[in-house]
Amino acid sequence: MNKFDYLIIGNSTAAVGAIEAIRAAGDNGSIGVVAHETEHTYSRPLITYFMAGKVAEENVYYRPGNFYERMGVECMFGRQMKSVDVEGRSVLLEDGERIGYGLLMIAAGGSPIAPPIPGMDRPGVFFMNTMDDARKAKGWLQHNKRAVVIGGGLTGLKTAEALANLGQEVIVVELAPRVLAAAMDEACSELVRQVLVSKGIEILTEVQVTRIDGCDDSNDVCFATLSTGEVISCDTVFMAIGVRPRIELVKDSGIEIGRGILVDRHMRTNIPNVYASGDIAEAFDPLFGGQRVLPILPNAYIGGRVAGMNMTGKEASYNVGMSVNSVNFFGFPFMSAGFATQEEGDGFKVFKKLDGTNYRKIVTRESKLVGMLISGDVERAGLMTGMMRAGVSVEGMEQDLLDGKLGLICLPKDVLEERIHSSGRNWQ
Amino acid sequence: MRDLSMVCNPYNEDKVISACSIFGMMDVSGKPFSGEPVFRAMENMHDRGNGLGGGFAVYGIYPEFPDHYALHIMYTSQAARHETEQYLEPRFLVERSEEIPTRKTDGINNEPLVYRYFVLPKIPKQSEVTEEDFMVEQVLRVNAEIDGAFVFSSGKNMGVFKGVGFPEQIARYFRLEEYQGHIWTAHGRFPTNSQAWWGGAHPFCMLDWTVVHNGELSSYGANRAYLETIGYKCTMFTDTEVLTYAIDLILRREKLPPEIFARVISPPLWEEIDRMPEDERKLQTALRSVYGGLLMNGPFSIVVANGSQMIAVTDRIRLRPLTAATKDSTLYFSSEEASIRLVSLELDHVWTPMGGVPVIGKLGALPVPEQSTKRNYTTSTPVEVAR
Amino acid sequence: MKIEEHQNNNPSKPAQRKASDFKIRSNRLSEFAVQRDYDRCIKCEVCIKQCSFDVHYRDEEDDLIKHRPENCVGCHRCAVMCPTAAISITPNPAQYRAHGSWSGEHVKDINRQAETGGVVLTGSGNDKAAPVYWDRMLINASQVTNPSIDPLREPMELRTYIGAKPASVKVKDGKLASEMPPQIKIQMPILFSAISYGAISYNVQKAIAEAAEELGTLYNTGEGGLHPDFYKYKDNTIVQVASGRFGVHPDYLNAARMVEIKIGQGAKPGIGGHLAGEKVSESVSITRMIPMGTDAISPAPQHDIYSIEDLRMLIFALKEATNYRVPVSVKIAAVHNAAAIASGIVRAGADVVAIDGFRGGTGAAPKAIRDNVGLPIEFALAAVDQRLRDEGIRNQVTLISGGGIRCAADIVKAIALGADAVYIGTAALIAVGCTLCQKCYSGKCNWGIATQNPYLAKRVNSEIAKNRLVNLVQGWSHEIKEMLGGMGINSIESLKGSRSQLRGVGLTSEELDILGIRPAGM
Amino acid sequence: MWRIRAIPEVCIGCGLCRVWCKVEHSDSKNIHKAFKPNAPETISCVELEESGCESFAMQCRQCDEPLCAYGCITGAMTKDPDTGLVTVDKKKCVGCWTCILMCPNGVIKRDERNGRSAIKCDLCKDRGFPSCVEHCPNDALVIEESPMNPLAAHSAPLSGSSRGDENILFSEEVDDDE
Repeated sequence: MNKFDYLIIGNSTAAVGAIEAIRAAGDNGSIGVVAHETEHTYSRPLITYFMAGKVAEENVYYRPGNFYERMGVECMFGRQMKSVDVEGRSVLLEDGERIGYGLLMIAAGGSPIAPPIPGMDRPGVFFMNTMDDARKAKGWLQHNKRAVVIGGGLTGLKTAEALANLGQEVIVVELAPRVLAAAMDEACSELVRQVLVSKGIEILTEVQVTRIDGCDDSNDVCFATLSTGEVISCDTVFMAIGVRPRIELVKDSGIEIGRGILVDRHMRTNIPNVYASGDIAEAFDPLFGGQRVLPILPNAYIGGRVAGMNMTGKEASYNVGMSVNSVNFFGFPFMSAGFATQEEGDGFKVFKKLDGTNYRKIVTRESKLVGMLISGDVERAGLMTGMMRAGVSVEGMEQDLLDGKLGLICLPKDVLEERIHSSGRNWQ
Repeated sequence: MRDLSMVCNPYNEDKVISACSIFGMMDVSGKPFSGEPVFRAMENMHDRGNGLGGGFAVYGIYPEFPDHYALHIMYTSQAARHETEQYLEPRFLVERSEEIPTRKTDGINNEPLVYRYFVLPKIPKQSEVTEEDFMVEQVLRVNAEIDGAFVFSSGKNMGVFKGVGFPEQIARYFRLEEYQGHIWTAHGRFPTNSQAWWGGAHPFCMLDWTVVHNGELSSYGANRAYLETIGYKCTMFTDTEVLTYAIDLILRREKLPPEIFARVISPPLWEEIDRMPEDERKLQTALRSVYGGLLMNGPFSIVVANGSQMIAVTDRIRLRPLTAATKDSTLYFSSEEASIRLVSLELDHVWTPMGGVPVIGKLGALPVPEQSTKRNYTTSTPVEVAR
Repeated sequence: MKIEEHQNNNPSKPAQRKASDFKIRSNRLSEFAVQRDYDRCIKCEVCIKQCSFDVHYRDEEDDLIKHRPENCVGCHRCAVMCPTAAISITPNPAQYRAHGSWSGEHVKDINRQAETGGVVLTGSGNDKAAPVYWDRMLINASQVTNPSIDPLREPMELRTYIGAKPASVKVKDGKLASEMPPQIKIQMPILFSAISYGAISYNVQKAIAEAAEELGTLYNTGEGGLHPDFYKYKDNTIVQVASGRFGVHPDYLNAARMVEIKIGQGAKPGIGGHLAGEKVSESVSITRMIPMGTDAISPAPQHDIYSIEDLRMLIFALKEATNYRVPVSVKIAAVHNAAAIASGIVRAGADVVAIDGFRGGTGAAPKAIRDNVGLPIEFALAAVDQRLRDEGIRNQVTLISGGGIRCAADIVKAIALGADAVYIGTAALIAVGCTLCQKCYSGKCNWGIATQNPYLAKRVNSEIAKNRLVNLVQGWSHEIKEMLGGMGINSIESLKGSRSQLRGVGLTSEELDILGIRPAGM
Repeated sequence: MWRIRAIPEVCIGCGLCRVWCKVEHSDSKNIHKAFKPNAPETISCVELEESGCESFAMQCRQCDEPLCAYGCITGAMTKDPDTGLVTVDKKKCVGCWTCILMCPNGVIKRDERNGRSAIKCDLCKDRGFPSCVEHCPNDALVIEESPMNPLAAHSAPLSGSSRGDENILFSEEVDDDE
């Protein structure tokens, strides 16, 4: 049986974070990576850019071509994990091979949610989750021009933007009353809508696609029927409803799961030599004050890194995980962090300022900053996430925060000293 | 002395510039000897002088007047002599007065009248002034106040003989072959302008103490300012004059030992002082900070003597030559070793003293070469020699 | 003495309000012209931020940086800081009508006083063209007969001991047998003269203290007390006891290597001092032991010294207070009978006499006094040294001269004239950045030197300032060594009082006599 | 590795750091051309922070644990394992500004001059020595030179690095040695 000191399931951001941490810690132990995709590690958020032709294929890759070689990693790509035997410290692959490990990290990510819509299997229906999806869609789109995007979340809208950039007619279908409902409040979501609409994207809300039909002469996508009964003609459908952690991989293994694999602050599962991170993990969110699945890239890297460090025996804790999103549509930037959608009440105070397309909102709880939402002028937005991590009081500074006038100099003396002097190792 | 000083210093220089040959010879057993080897040694260093000054100090030459001060006085006129003798008469008991025997010598011109007086001071009763201070005051007053008179020797049982000419000519002029002494120091002078006068020749004398000096004190102004503040009057504009007063102040008035004198005029560098043992450092720091005005800066080598000792020292960075040597009970100092070898080919020790470190010969004791070839701040133990 | 406080408010004046009630109506021309090369100006606004006199401003409408030359004091901060050298400050080409008797300065001062009825205040040193005698003395050098000494290859000693000296040293058994009065070793004959915390900023005094420490010399607190932070420099501190007695207490006296009684100051002989309340910050008030924001007024005389015997009592009171551990200095302004006064001071028991010439600096002085009262230090020094020598007491005291020492050659000349050491003040401040704009009294010093405004005071980085001071003094020390070597001497004490090393040029025979030097060529 | 550090006590708020940073990061690197009225916008990687009498200049600290790089969605932002410099690869950057949102010091800027890219202090690596430090008139910016923390390498080489100290990233037990 092949055996690795470190076995990593998954080949995305969290895996890279772990690999780099292990090597940075000076550990030369053997590392094996199992991934069901065959790609070199790539940036998942870039696949819409790739599809739109905005990013060349070589730039989609998250790390240089010689990454695995340089890191001394053995790749087992195109292979799927079937189960894990935590007693025997081994992993069984779909193809029947069993691989032993000293330490295991599961970073298999999530899988796209596929709603039970009739016609889902028609040619022209795509997910937007993998490079493979993007490649296939890219080919398809060369001969087609009218697309429906199911889902008005981040992936859906980035897909819509990419499609618009490719000259497609785009209709976004969102079940909620507004787009990006999970990440933004009404005002901000309205700004996003305006940006998208101004670029010719049609947005339908509080509506679902109930079936997808082909044309008479073809099995390919031709019409989408909406829950309103309206039928829209289209030649492509993108499913972007969301992802869910691939927890089925560890079912019955003894590894504790909630909505994702439950991990402690060291990204360790209930099994001592098994770790998890990335979109599959349900980790502690200090701001939120509980375990959460936060499927965003920065957290995946940081979680992977923390896991990697701990696996080599270096004490490290995952204390900075926090919901952060920075996205732009057609160059118009939006950022959110923490309790971005929170409204006044429940101990939260909310301050908002809308000035044309510049929107700024801050959320405080017990005079500490716990959420923010900005559009347009995003200059120095990190100051605010920094304040959120540092847990400093922003009492009396709310207006300055809204006006974007705040600087590091407003931080309490000790925090400021730390910022000026520290080597940037401890971002609590 | 104003007249003479104007004669000697027509350009009113700050100081008269000169360079020289020096020689000293002492029998530490106290046995008198003829000056003949000294004359030869000086003749050998002829080119270190230019004929504008030469002189000798000889100790032990007036054994018949051991307790009388022998005043050698030069006059530019009989009137000056009369005035001086009138001045001396109430202040001294003059045991004998006579013209110093001389001979007409080639190369010696414009010679003054030279007289000597063996005197005892008449110190007023109830006066608190010491005999020595009284003597110094009288000598300085004659030199400063009587035009055309100059006391150039004032010690006991010793005499200075000097004038304008090469030293060997001066020796012949003063018929020095007729004298015997146990210490001889000699000087040949090289002033840089042709004006020279008899009183400006070396040795300089203050009571028993004499000094011959090769060099030029770059610190003349500072030394003079210091000495004048104490009350010395510098009238002759020569650096040897300030040296003489420094000798008078430190050795005669303060009665400090010659080692200390050397450490005043030629002190160690501060960085050396800083490394000294504490007692030494304290002493030397005090000496430098109190007597900083007596630091003789600039090139010099000097031979200082009184009846019982002969001391040679150079400036602290040794810019002028000095060789010391011993043979049996005789101690030699010279600007050039060759002159010593000329006198005594065989020598027990020959050495070059370090800058600022004195070589001291005393009656009954020869210096040890090692004590002046390295810095040594503990009290020296000389080699005892039978007298 | 501030101009603003002397406005005439006539109570019987009918209740009218005119332009002149709101601002001073001025007939004065701007002293300086500001020229901005708009081709070079990048509108970075550095000039605006750097000027505490509000000369530069941004005109939003025209999107240009503009200026108000009438506010300019000619400190050149903006010109130096401008990254494109776009600014030049020049004397205003618009001048008062030329007049052989009424100079522009007279006209301007008359106008100023006609506006305010006050005393014309100024800072920094006398800027009048009275002859600088240092420039009329030339130094000697060795040639053939005595060798010059190369300071790069041979030791060259500048160490100096400050303090009274006994007439002689007693030695017994090869050991020092006499008690030496307190002596302070300094590594070069240069001390930083009295500049108080209050007159200058914390950072500047800190820099000076640290420079003194690094150089192995002394600095002087002036009449400003000793800030608690500066007690650590006690081995390099001279504390001053002056007429206001600010900050004087036993710890203060004992935190120093020397105590100096300040009788007078060269820039303003005969008058006291005035630190405006706005410069009395919290820190200054603690240091001076006076309430914050109140004017610190030093009386003209010391009210316990009305005679020389009073001075003697104070000298010995201070010696008692310091347990005879430190020398006591008495500082006087160079005035006409300085020689006799100095003699009295020595006889009153001072270990050190400091004489401050009329070109010495000040934080604030009436212009009439600064420019017209006192003596050039060269004459005062020569006269004092000669008098003390004539009286036979020169060797027992240390003589420090200050007030207009600008370069190493001035120091060499001062020592040859008879000083043991010199005080430098203005030169030190110039090293720190001072451009002699003479607005010290305003508290708005753009160079961060003569101010307590924290925004301005930060402009002096005490580390940089210290290094610049150290460099200056070391540079001067090198030059002094070169000149000493040139004279063929390798120790500073061999220069002291050696006036024959100097010759005068362009001086009258009386001036030569007073200086005790010969004319050049003789 | 090098870091630039501000010394607020002596920062005089003149803003010359900003001026010279803009010059260095302009196309011409010439102060007059960079600030010409119609020149392309110049970007300063230095933030001058001011409040009353207090001020200091802040630029990238080249963090040992660079959140900007960790958050970078494209892999454009990396910490060089040899020099410790956190750099952005303009060819890879798509301008999502996640780095701006991540950087707690707010010292990453948007550069939209030639396509969108993040721009940040690069220690003037083309120039040899940081221009802001060199032009600071009061030494209120200094270069700190410290050994690379081996754990700080974003992606360290396979061999050659030894195990570093135990005080590391996000650790609760952090004992910061600063």
